[in-house]
Amino acid sequence: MGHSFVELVEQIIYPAVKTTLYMVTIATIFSAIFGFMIAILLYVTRKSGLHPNVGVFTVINTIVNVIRSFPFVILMVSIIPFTRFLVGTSIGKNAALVPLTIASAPFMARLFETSFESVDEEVIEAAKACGASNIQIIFWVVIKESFPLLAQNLTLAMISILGFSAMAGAVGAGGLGSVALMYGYQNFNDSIMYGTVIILIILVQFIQFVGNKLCDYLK
Amino acid sequence: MGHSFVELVEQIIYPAVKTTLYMVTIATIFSAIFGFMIAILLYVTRKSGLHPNVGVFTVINTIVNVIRSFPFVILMVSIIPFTRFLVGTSIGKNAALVPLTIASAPFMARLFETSFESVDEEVIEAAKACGASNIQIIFWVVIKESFPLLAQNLTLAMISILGFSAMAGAVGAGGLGSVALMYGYQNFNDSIMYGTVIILIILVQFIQFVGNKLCDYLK
Amino acid sequence: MIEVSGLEKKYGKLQVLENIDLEIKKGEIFGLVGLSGAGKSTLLRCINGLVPYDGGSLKVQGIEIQKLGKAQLRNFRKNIGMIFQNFSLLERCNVYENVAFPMKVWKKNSVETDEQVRKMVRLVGLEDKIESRPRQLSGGQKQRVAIARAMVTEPEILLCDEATSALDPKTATSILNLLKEINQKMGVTIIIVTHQMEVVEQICDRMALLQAGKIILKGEVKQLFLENSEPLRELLGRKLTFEPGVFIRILIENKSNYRKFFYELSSEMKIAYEICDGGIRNFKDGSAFLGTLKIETKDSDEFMRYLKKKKVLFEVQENGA
Amino acid sequence: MIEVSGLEKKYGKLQVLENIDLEIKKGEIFGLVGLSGAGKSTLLRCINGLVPYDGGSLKVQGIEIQKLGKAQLRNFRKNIGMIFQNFSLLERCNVYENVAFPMKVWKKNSVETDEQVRKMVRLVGLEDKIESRPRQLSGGQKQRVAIARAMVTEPEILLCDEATSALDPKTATSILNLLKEINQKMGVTIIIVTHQMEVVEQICDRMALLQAGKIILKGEVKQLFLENSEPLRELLGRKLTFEPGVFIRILIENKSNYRKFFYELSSEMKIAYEICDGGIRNFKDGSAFLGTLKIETKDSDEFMRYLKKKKVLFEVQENGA
Amino acid sequence: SGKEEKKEEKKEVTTLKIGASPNVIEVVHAMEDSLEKEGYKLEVVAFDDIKQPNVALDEGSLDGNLYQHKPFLDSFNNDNGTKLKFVEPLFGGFTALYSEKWNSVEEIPENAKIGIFQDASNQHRALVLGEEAGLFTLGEPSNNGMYTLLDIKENPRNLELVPLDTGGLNQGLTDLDGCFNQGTSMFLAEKDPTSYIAIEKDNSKFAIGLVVREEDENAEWVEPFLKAFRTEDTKKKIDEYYQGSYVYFD
Ligand SMILES: Nc1ncnc2c1ncn2[C@@H]1O[C@H](COP(=O)(O)OP(=O)(O)OP(=O)(O)O)[C@@H](O)[C@H]1O
Ligand SMILES: Nc1ncnc2c1ncn2[C@@H]1O[C@H](COP(=O)(O)OP(=O)(O)OP(=O)(O)O)[C@@H](O)[C@H]1O
Ligand SMILES: [Mg+2]
Ligand SMILES: [Mg+2]
Repeated sequence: MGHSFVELVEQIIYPAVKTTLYMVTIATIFSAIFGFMIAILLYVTRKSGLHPNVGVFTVINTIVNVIRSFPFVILMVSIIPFTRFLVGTSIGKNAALVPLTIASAPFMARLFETSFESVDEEVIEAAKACGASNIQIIFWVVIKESFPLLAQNLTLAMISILGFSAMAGAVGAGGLGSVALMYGYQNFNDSIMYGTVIILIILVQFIQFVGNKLCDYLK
Repeated sequence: MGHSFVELVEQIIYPAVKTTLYMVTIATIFSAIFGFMIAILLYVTRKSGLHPNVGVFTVINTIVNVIRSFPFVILMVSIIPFTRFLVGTSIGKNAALVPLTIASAPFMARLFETSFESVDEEVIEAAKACGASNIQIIFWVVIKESFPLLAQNLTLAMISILGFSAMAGAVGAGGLGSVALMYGYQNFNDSIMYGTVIILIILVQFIQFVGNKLCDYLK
Repeated sequence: MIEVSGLEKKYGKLQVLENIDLEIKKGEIFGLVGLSGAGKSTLLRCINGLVPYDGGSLKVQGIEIQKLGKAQLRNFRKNIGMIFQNFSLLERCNVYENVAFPMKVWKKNSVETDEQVRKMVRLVGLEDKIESRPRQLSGGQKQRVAIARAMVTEPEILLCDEATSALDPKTATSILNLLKEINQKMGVTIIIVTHQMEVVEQICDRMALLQAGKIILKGEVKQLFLENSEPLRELLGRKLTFEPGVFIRILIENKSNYRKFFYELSSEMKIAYEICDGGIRNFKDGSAFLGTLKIETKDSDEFMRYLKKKKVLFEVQENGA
Repeated sequence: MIEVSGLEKKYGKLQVLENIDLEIKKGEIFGLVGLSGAGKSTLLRCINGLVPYDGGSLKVQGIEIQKLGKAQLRNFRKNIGMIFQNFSLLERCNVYENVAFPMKVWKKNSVETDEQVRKMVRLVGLEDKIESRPRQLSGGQKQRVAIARAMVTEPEILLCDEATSALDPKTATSILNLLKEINQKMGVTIIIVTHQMEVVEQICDRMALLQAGKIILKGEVKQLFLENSEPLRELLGRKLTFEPGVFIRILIENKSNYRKFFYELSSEMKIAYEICDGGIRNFKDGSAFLGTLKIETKDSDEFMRYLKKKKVLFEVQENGA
Repeated sequence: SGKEEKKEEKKEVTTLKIGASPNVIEVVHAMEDSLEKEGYKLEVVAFDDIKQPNVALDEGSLDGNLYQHKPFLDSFNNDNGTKLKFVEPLFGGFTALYSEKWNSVEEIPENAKIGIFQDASNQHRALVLGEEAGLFTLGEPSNNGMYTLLDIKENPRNLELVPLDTGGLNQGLTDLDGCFNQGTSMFLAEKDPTSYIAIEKDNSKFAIGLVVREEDENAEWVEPFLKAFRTEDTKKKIDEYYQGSYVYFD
C-alpha cells in the first residue's frame, strides 16, 4: 500500500468526499431546477395538458431525448466550449457541474413529468372551476399534490447523479467515484476501491433515508 | 481514417447496433423482472404495506441502496467472478448483461416502487373488503392500476440502461456507446463519435415513442 | 342570467345533451333533477366552461361561454362557485387550505381570506376539523368542505352538484338554509342538481327535469309537483293504481290553513275522501300539504267547488295516485 | 349474527366510537343513521375488519374479528359485501371487470362469473355501460357499479355505506327493492348506513342512531319514528313549537285503513284536530300514515280512546311537533 | 480451464481473439490482412479499460492481447497473482509534456496545474518523465513498482497534477498550464506531437508487446502473429493511420 491510512484519508478521501458532496449537491439543485422547468413545459404543452402546444412539446420532448441519448462522457466533451464559456475552464469540479447538470436535467424532467401526471384530473378541474390560472394550477395544485412523489423521484435522481459524478473524473473533477476508479481500480488497490465504495454506500443510505423521511413528512 | 465508410458501417457500426439492441433489450427484460420483484417486496413489506415486515424491508432496502452506490464500472469488475460463473466468461455482450442487469434492477425497483405507491389506498381497501389476498391485490389492483406509470418508468429505465451500456466497453462488450467512446472519443474521430450518437438518438426517440404510445394505450 | 338554447353535447357517439333550452333568471334558485346518467352534471359543467359543447348556445350574463378567451373564461369562473359531485378536494391541503384556495386564486389579502375562510368553515360546522386533510374526514365532512370552498368567494352564481347527498337531514337543512340566505341577501343565482325532492321543494323556485339528455319538463316547483305529470311520477318511481274514483292532487298552502284543512272539510262538508299519498312538505315559502285524494265520482264536482272556495290548488289526475 | 359490545375506536386522540353495543340478527335489515361524522362508516369498516378497533368486542357469526388470522379474515370477508361511500372502483377496469373482481377473487369459473356479472349489471341497469371505465360514468352510475360489485358473490352479509345517495328516487327504489329481495329470498343480513330516512323506513327492520360515536337510540324502525324522541327529531332537524294543546304522534297502518282514517274520524267523532306534520310513508311492510296531530286538551282522552279502538299506534309527545 | 482451452484451440486454430485498448486499437486492426495470409482470422476485442484485457486473457476468453508495456504487465501479474507472459516488444509511442501557455519547463510557474494520465501505467510513465524534467522528485513507487501521484516527494513549485482521461488531456492543453500526453493522442487530436516542452528519455522500456498466457508462450500461432505484425503491409497501414507517431521495436 505504501501509504499510511491517515495520509490516504487526508490527501485523497477527505477532499474527495468534499468534492462529491459539492458536485452532487449543486448538480442536483441545478438539474432539479431545470428538470422542473422542462417537466412543467412538457406537462403543460402535452396533448391533454393545460395549454396544449404540439410544437413546443415536440421540440422540448426531442431535446430531452437527444440529451438523454448521449453517453455521459461524450456529452461531457461535446459541451466543452459551453462549459468553458460558463466556468472559464473545462477541467475541475466546477467544469464537471455543467455536464452533470445538463445530463441530469432531462432525466429529472422525465421523472417529474410522470410525477405530475399522477395528479388526479378531477382536482385540476376543480381548480379550473375556481378560476385558477394555469400557473396557479401548476404551483398550487399539480406541484403541491405531487410533492411526495417529487421528493421520492428527486432522491432517486440524486443517487443517479452521484453515480454519474464518478465519471466526472474524466475531466479531472475528482470526487469519491473517480477516486474509487483511479486510485482503487486502476491502481489495483482494492482497499481504496472498496473503502470509497463504502463511503458511497453510506452517502446513498443517507440520501435515501432523508428522501424517505421527507416523503413521509410530505404525505 | 483507416476504415472506409462502408467498412466502418459493416465492421463496427452494424455489429454495434446489434449488440446494443441485444444488451439493452435483454438487460431491460431481466432488470425489469428483478426490479419488479424487488419493488413488490419493498411495497409489501414497508410500514404501511400489505404485509409489513421491518426486517425484510430493511434488508432489501439496504441491498438496493448498496448496489446503487457502486459506480457502474466498479460494480462491473467487482462481480466478475459471479459473471464468469453465470456466463462462463467476463467479456463480451453476455458478460456485460450481468452487471447491466444487476445495476439496473435496483434502479427499476425504485421506479416501480414509486409507481406502486401512487395507487389509491381506498381502492386497495375495497379489494381487501372483497377478500382479495395480498397476491391478488398486488397483481389485480396495484399493478393493474399503476400500469401507465409502470410503462413510463420502464421507458425511462430502458433509456438509462442504454446509457449504461456505453460503459460496457470496459469488458469488451462493444455496442454503440462504447464504439462512440473508443473509436470516436478516445481516438478523436468526431464522425464516428457523432455518427453513433445520432444512431443512439434515433434509438432513444424510438424507445420513448413506443413507451408513450404504450402508456397512452394503457391509460 | 343563464340562457341555454339548443345545447348539444356528445361523448363520442353518446348524445349526452340534446337540444337543451333553459333560462335561469338572476337571483333564482333552480333545481335540476333526472335519472342517474341523464346529463345533469354534464350540463352543469358546460355552464362554467369545464366541458366544451358541440352545438347550440350557452350564454351567461349575455356572454357566450364557448367564445370566451382563456383569460376571460378564468375571470368569468371567478363569479361561479361549483360544488362537485365527488368533492374534488386537494388531498394534500387541509380543510382551511382547501377552503382558502379560491381566495388565493382571487388574490384576496390574507386578513380578508382568513376571516372569510374561518367564517365559512364555521358555517358548515367544521371548526374542529380545520387542520384535517380530506383523507381524515368522513364523507359528509368532505362534502361540507366542498360547499365552503364553493361559497367562500361569494360568487354570483353557485352550481351545486348533489351538494347535500352525503349529509344527514339536519346538516343538509342547515346548508340549504345557508343557500337560501345567500340567495336572498346577496341575490346569488343557484342551480341545484339533486336527487332529493325535499331539497328541490325546500329551496327551489323553478325546476327542470332532464331525461336522457332532453329537458322534458320545466316550470314552477310547486306547480310541477302539484301536476304530478307522468315524467315526474316516473322519476319518483310512483306507480299508477287503477281504481274507480276521481283522483285529485291538492296543494294546501299555509294561507288555506293546511293543518286544519281535513278537519274543516269534514265539519263543513259530508264528502268521503281517501288520502292516497302525500303529506306535509316544506316548500321555500312555507309548509303545505301536498298529496292525492280519492273522491267518489259523484262527489267530485262539489269537492272541487269546495277546494276553490278554500283557495286550495288542485289538479285532477287522469287516474291513479 | 353480528354482536358488538363495548366497541371503542380512536383516531389519535379523537374518540370515534365509544362503547358501542349492538346486535344484528341473521336475515335482518338494519339501518344506521346519525349526523355527519358520527362514526357510521367507521363502525361499518370495523365490522369487516378493515379498521382495527381499540377496545370491546365485535363478533360476526360468533367469531371475534380482531382475533382472526390473515387468511381467516380473508375468508370471512368473502361472505361480506361492502358498498363504499366513495365507491372505490378500479379506475383502469371497466364496469364488467369491476363487477367481476370479487368473482375472480373467489376463483369462480368463468361461465358462472360471466353469467352472474351480466345479471348484476343488468339488475343495476348498466348494460349499455358495461365497457365503460369509471371515469366515463356519472356519479350514480359509479355507485351502481359499486352496488353490483358488492352483491355479485351473493354474500351473507351486505354492508351498504350510503348506497343510494347518488341515485335518483326511481333507481334508488329499484335498488332498495333488490336489497329487499335478496334479503327475503336468500336471508342476506344487510346493514345500511344512510341519511335518507325514506330508505330506513322502506327497508329496515330495526335501526340505531349514532351520535358522536355513541349509540343513543336503537329499536324497531316504526316504533322509533312513532316515538319521535328528541335525538331523532334533532337528526331530522325538526324544531319544537311551543303551542298549547296535546301533540299526539300517530302511525296509522294499512290494517287501520290509513287512507280513510281522517274521513272516518270526522264522521265518527267531533274532535277538532290539526295535522302538524307527517304524511304517507312507505314502510317495509306497507304504507302508513305517520305524523303528529294536535288535539285540544279537553278532547285528548276521547281521541286516544278512539285511536285505541281503531288499532292506531300513537304516542303523546311532551310538546311540539 | 486449461484443458478446455486446448481442445478449443485445436478446433478453431484459425481465429485469434486479441484484446486491445482504444489507443492501439487501429494498430491491431492493421494486422488483419497480414495475419490472414498466415492463415489466421483476427478478431479484435476492444476494451475501454486497461485491466480487463488481462483479466479476460487470464480466464481464457482471449488468445492474447496487444496494448500494454512490460512494467504494467509485471505490476498486474504481481498484484493479481497471474502469470501472463510478455512475448516481445513490438512498437511504442512516446510520452511528453505539452503546454500551450509556456515555452519551456522552466517557465512553468508555481501552483501551475498540469494534466496527467488517469491510468496506472501511463501515470507512472508521466511521473518518471516529470522527475527527469525536474518538475518534482519521486520517492518509492507505491504501486507494485509503479509510481502514483501519492509518491511525489518534493514538489518545489507546488504543482497540481490533475488526472484526466484521453479527451480530458487534449482539452486540458487549452485550460491548464500543461499536460502530459502521448504523441499518438496529440496526433489523433490533430495537434503537433512534436510541440512538447519535455519528452521521456527512454521510451523503449515502455514498448508495447504481445501478451499471452504462460502456457501459450510457444503456441503455434505466436510466431505467425509476430511475423504478421512485422510485415510491410501492417506497418504501412499503421503509419498511414498514426502518421509515424508510433515507432517499431523489431
Ligand atoms: N368522460 C365521459 N366519457 C364518456 N361518457 C361520459 C363521460 N362523462 C359522462 N359520460 C356519460 O354521459 C352521461 C351523462 O353523465 P352525467 O354525469 O352528466 O350524468 P348525471 O345526470 O349527472 O348522472 P348522476 O345523477 O348519476 O350523477 C352518462 O351516461 C355518462 O355515462
Ligand atoms: N383516517 C382518519 N383519521 C382521523 N380521523 C378520521 C379518520 N377517518 C375518519 N375520521 C374521523 O372520524 C369521525 C367519524 O368518521 P366516519 O367516516 O365514521 O363518519 P360518518 O358517520 O360515516 O360520517 P358521514 O355521514 O359524513 O359519512 C369523523 O369525525 C372523521 O373526521
Ligand atoms: Mg352527476
Ligand atoms: Mg360515512
